[in-house]
Amino acid sequence: MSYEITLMTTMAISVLFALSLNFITGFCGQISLGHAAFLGAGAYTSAMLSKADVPFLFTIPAAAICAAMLGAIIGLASLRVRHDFLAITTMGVGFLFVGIIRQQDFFGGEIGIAGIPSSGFGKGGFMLICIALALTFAAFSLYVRRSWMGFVFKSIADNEDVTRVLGIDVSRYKLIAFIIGTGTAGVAGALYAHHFRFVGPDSFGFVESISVLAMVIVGGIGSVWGVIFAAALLSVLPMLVQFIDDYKLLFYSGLLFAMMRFSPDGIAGLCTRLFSSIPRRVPDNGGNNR
Amino acid sequence: MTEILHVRDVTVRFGGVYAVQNVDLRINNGELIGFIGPNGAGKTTLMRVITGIVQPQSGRVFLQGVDITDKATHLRIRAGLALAQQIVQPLRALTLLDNVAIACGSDKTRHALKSMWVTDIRSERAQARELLARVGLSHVVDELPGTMPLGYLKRLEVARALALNPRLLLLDEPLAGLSQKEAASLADLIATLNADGQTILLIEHNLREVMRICPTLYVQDNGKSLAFGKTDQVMSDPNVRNAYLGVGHA
Amino acid sequence: MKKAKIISAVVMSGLLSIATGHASSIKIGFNVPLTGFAAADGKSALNGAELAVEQANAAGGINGDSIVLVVYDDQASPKEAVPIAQKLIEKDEVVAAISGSYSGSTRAAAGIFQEAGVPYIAAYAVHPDITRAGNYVFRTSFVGEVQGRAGAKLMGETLGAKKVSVITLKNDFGKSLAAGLKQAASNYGITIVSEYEYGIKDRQFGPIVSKVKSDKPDAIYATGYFFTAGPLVSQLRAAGITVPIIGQEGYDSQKFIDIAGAAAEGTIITTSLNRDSASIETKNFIREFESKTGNKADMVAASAHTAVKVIVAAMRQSGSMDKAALRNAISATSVVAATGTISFNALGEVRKDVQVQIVKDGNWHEHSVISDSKLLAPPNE
Amino acid sequence: MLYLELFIQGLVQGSIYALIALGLTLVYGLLRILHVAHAALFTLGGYIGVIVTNATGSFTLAMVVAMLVVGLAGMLMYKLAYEPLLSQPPYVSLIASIALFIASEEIFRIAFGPYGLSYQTAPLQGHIELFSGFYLKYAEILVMGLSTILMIALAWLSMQTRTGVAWRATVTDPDMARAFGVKIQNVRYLNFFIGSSFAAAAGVLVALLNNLVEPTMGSVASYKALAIIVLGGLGSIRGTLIASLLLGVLESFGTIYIGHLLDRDAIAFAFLILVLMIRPQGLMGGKL
Repeated sequence: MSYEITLMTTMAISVLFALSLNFITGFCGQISLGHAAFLGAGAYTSAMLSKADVPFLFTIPAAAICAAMLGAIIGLASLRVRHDFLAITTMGVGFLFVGIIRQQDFFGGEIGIAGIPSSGFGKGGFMLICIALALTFAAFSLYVRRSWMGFVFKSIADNEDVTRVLGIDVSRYKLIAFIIGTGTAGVAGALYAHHFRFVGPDSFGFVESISVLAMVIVGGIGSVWGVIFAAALLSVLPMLVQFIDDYKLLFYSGLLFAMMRFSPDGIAGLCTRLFSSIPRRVPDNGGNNR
Repeated sequence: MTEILHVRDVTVRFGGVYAVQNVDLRINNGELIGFIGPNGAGKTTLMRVITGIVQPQSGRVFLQGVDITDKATHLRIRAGLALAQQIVQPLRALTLLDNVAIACGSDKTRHALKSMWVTDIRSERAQARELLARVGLSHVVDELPGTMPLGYLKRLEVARALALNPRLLLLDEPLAGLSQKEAASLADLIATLNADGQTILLIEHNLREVMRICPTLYVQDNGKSLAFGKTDQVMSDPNVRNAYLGVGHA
Repeated sequence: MKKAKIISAVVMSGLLSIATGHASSIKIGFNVPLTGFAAADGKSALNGAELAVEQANAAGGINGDSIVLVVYDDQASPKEAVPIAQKLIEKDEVVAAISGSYSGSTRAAAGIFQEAGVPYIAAYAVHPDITRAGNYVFRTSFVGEVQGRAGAKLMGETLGAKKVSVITLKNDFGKSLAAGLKQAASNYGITIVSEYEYGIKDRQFGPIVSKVKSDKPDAIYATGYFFTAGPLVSQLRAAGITVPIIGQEGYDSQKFIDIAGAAAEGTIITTSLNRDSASIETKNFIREFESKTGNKADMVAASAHTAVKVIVAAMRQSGSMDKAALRNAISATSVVAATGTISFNALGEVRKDVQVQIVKDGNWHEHSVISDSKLLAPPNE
Repeated sequence: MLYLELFIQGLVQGSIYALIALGLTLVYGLLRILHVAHAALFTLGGYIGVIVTNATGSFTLAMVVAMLVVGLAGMLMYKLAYEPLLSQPPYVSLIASIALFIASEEIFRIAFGPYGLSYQTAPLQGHIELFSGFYLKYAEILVMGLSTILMIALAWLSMQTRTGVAWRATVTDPDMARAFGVKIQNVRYLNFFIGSSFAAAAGVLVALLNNLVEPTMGSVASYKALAIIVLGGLGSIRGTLIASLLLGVLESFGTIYIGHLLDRDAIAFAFLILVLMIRPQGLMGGKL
């Protein structure tokens, strides 16, 4: 069972993390290529507090606040740039985060922080906490989607300038999306730290940021259910396809490419087309039947 | 007659070139003013100064007596401006109805955090339905903009601007790109809106329609005010004729 | 899923064909980077481990039972290593496991093996925290600091260098080596005149080379792996720098010499494998490895081979597959392997000599051996 | 003296950046795609360079073959991967491009092995002493020389030939160009061919500097080149060249003097973010 618990926990954390990016990128349309930095901010906060004997549950809000504060700063800066400039700026933030963490002995430098105390809830208990938090945020996401805030997000994602001309304070909304999204990534980070019991700079780099963006886009940008499914699947896919060994990453990237090529609106779009009455060529999504 | 908009001595330079130079413009409540001028006259620039996309080097803009020169675009909108843009920009992921409904909900979107706690959209949709009916789009409210012809989208722009309940409606070339028939019918709509009490500043190239519906004209050329007054008087002004015919105008 | 596991699991000894959870096979887990940036080392380590398993099975296995290596690719990433460790323990029910991977993933996995009470040996990961996970975790190679101290002795005493420039690879490997060097430098009359850092992806060192040249050191202590050290050494030499360059086990690959070409000549490293060893064990390993793979033997292969050998010896010793007994047997082990005579201290760190190798005529050769039990004492807690 | 050396080293690195980033800018200028997989073409160039040199002994031939083959590969990539995605939102092609890049790293690893390849006898490894104590490797001279030549050739092509005029017209205003009878499709192919072959040249040169090509050699190029074209102002060729050289020199000095605070990547991105905060449209941004 233990192995399944580990997988489920990994899935739940990935789902939470992916949903946090979905809030920014999917809902509000702000592409981020550096989201792992906020996962890292949360993870480091939680790890360091835990090592200072702060109980695990208290480190979660602390991680959220720390990541959200960083997110607010980055969000303010990001208001100045748009579209592809924003994408590359956020990518830069990711590199900067890792670059700074790497050089500071305070954060454990290159070596990272090991020996993070366990959550104290046992493996099963910890898994339940992760799942509960992921589901809570999923429910929150679904709710926000229906609220006026979600309505405005949709409008901003669609066309920022038009939204502004409709009398809406676009910057404020974007900032809120950033703060909620990065704060949630911080929570995911706290869980990450207590799951792997080890954090290091390489865990929060560009590759991680790209993976989470891939989860959001493969799921179907903005679609909560799609993102949940994709994050759960992609986070454990490397485990599930161990048997193809040498071709694992090739398979993974090939799947990603095929998804973009044949169903750019992700799994969510694929499902919509599958279940809509219009018959249409349905691309194969790699046959991930388990 | 209360003054709605006052553009006072506004100058905009891009690099060394004057786009708008010492321009004055006043609009009173209930007016429909046609804003014309040849290409490069600085019409769009002035419009952008009013909406706050371009900051003037000198001069002020007042809306209902309040200086809005330093305010952000969205605050000007909330102060009573609305804009229908030259290039139609519908929100493509939203139905026509929701395109208008989001503008109707400006009370609900004023405070970002509070907007999270509100989900009810029925009254805004009802209002949006009325507005779309008013511009003649009641039969396509649930369609996505992507499938609509240009004429419909132009009307959508107008409906969306109206949804903001503006004191002053800015229309930037709403007739451009439309067939003669479509243009005439949209022009009729604009005239009707004005007759219902809506103050409108209409930038337009289509002189025929402008002259038909606008009692007052404002003409700009090379960034300078050229004429302002009753339509027939302005059109008989030799300076204006020169500017349009392009003869001997320096 | 089940089927997948079976296919994945089997890397088999010589003539024996697929064995799946059969009673007469003994499973040893092996996490190793086969894809991603560390794939080159991973492949070599896997070859070394496979060779050791083949040899052990050819010699009768464990009381007639054959040994199976259960291999998973961890991409040298802690994120992959955690579920892999769980899988090895829970699904594959391995008796013991080996890390053929880098420090990050080894460290993440070590805690899990410790909690499950499964003996775990890090073949060549250098991070000091690995063995601190607990008494079930061992290491058959040097902690970074120990090797760094050996480098200090090599430069100060053997080469007589006074002024040393340090070029540090910015990861746990390079950092811990540099830390060890700095601890011991003053004992050997060495002044560190400058230190520069570079990232694992860097291959162009122009600025560092120019600056080192202007520092005029007596020797250069440059940490790195063969794929960074190859370009670095060739660029240092191309800039006209002629002083000795001291590397470590990360250089230890024929590939280093291929990359640096003529510039590699004279490069000296501290490592675990002595190519000119008189030890039969080491000679055999080098010969059989080369005939099996067609590649030249290197440190990671020798270390993985050694780790397997230690576990096999302990299994034979304890005679049972009881994990606690196996742990005790490993802890008390004293076995001659390709990287020397292996025995562990209380923390599970290896005690052995440091081999110093030099590039001569396009091959690694013996330079000297550092055996200073005080200097090389691994951490005890 | 040291400063001069650091400066020259910066220029060498900057020239490499320029060759890589140029293709990216061309693609971005025309198609608004962040072409991450461009770095895979750079790697492919490196592999072809080493393989052909080792097989034939001619480095020049290797360079030519690499540029041609990779140029064609770039066109193929456009045809198969990007063209079908042009109507999609930009992030779709971005993710597709990243996927292509990862896949190609894996293909290189599987095809050529994880260890990478080296020249059997690496050409141009000697060095000359320009003046006392100042060495320059032949390979480094070649890097700067060839980049300059290629840039000049490109400038000539775009300014002095009919093709070039059509090309520039298309980048400025595709609809207008189409109206004047320019075959947009051909311009796109040309774009990918030139951009990719420049990346191949960079790959061959980097292989020469390091005497090593490895599956992951494109990983730095994949994101650093993006930073450069954004720094230059997205789509501005002049901006890209300036940004490349600037970043090369900045990294060169940064590695030595602020390396203990920030690593090389972080230096580059800190600079990028700083510039974007002051000029959100990049150094030469705004228009093409």
